[in-house]
Amino acid sequence: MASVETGNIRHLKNVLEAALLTSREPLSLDDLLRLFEDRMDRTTLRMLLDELKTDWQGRTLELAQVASGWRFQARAEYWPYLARLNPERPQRYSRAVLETLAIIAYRQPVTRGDIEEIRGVAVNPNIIRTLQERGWIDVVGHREVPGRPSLLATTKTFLDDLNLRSLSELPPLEHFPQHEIPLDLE
Amino acid sequence: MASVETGNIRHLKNVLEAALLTSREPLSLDDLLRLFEDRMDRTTLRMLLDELKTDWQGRTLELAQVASGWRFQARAEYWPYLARLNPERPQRYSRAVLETLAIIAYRQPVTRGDIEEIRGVAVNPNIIRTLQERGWIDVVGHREVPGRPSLLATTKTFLDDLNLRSLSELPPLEHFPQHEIPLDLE
Amino acid sequence: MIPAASARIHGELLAELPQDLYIPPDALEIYLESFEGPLDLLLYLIRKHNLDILDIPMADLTQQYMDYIERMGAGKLELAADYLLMSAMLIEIKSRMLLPKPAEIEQEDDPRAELVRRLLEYEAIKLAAQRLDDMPQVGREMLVAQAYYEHIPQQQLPGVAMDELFAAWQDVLKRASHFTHHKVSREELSVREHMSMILRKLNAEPLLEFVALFDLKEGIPKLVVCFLAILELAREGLVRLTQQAAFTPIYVQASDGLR
Repeated sequence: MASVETGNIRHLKNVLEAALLTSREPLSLDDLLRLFEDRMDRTTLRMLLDELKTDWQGRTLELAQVASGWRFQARAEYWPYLARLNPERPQRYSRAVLETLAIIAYRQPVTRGDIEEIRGVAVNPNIIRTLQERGWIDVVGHREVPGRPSLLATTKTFLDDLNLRSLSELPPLEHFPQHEIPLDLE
Repeated sequence: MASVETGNIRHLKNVLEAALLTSREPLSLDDLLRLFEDRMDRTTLRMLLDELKTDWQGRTLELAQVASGWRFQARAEYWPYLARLNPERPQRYSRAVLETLAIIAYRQPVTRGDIEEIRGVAVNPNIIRTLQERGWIDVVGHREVPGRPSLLATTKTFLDDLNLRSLSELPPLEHFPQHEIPLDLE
Repeated sequence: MIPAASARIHGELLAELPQDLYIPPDALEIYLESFEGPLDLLLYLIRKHNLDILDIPMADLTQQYMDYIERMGAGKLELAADYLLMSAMLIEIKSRMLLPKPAEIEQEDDPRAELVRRLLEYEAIKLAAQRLDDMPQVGREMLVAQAYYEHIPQQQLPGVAMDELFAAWQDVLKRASHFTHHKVSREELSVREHMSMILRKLNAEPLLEFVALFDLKEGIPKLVVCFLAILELAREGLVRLTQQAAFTPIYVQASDGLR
């Protein structure tokens, strides 16, 4: 294309902009050439893309060239805002973690050995670490047996996060009202 | 929000613009409020959206309001160019699918039996499935008659995809005068 | 005013379309596929050929439809059933019209009225369907902005609900049903909680006077729980209670602080 008039340049850039803003995938030069009925050479196209890139400088998006072509992408400074729109779905704890936590909550203070005895399987140290890092359990002492295993108990953070005032607000396993001594009546 | 400084307004509009230009789905006011850590009231948000809409006037995209929220979409004058990017045009729906959709859109909520009554033919379950998979219809309840047939209605996605804010924006059903059917009724 | 009712048929078929309800049997399948159903076919005949559908020799029509059934495989019967139903309806209308009419018959009772109502409703829907299809659709004509952004995952720690925890505990007990002593009651939970609290205090200060573990402001029930907790800790060997002589202070010491 020997010469493109100025008004025409604006139009061509607009077509490119509309295509790049509405495309899910990056668009290659070949894709972009297909937008125009009149033949356009690659040099002109590159020139237009460079101009478009400059036009968008300092704005919310930037025109970027990636492996498979060109795309508009949000500037890094907006990523934290955009992340709020699609928060990751909270993960869930595995059954092993939940059961370990339940045993510590209901039988505290307990050692890892106690937990293994009750669950009937070895306790992966990662499980204990996960719960400790979460701040839900901590070591409150050691049992004076060989190896001095740590005694684990739930923390105040655990109660806070589960919105409990005290452990006695956890549902008891079996309700025997006639045996229940009203010890915690305020 | 009592007063927003001018520099701040620019920033807030930029965050909105970045979110709306990168979101595949329309964003509701509630979605958009989540972008901001500081609380913002809906009136301010609407004001910002109106300003953003004005900022984009005469450009390649327009900020439009559809059933489930706000989105940027290419102006109609660019559609013919953009169509060239996807030479294999998306398949059009068969008359059976379109008529079923029209009945659900205009007569909702309806059961499959209602649709069969209007069309005078059995409804192939694939037709319903096609529309459900497209996200254009869903089951909104059951009619309390034997068999409890599902009541079908159109979704917000249907309105979004047709660029409508509400069902009332659908073209009105045209009723033909009765005397047009020559059955010697008079 | 009235848009021409279009049968939307491939051009080459148009010439062969029926002028009345008769369809040549070898072309039946094509016709069934060309029309959306008997209402569609009737509308076509009415709109395009100004056919008075009640003016058709019904005996011939019935004979033809019976022939179709015999010629058709079971697969297409379902399609033909709708047409048969329609012709049955036409026959019914016609037969009722042949009966002598009481003078005071109401308009609603006219057997044709229902058919006309259905034809008009179907025609309105047919036109609406066409218009829906003509509207610009996202992904077809209309494209929406979907620029790229780098998604920064915001780490959200898993939450645990109380009943989830309880369910896990029940699972544990179900599997270890031989641990019959693991029935937990409210007061036992309070005791166990106090056991942990006492051990925490002894962690900070390895030797505490017995009375220092009690907070008199907490009320008698809590004091009892605290006392039970100390006894249980001692029973499990987690603390040691010492007293030099009668009536001298009792001291509580974590067992692991005794090394």
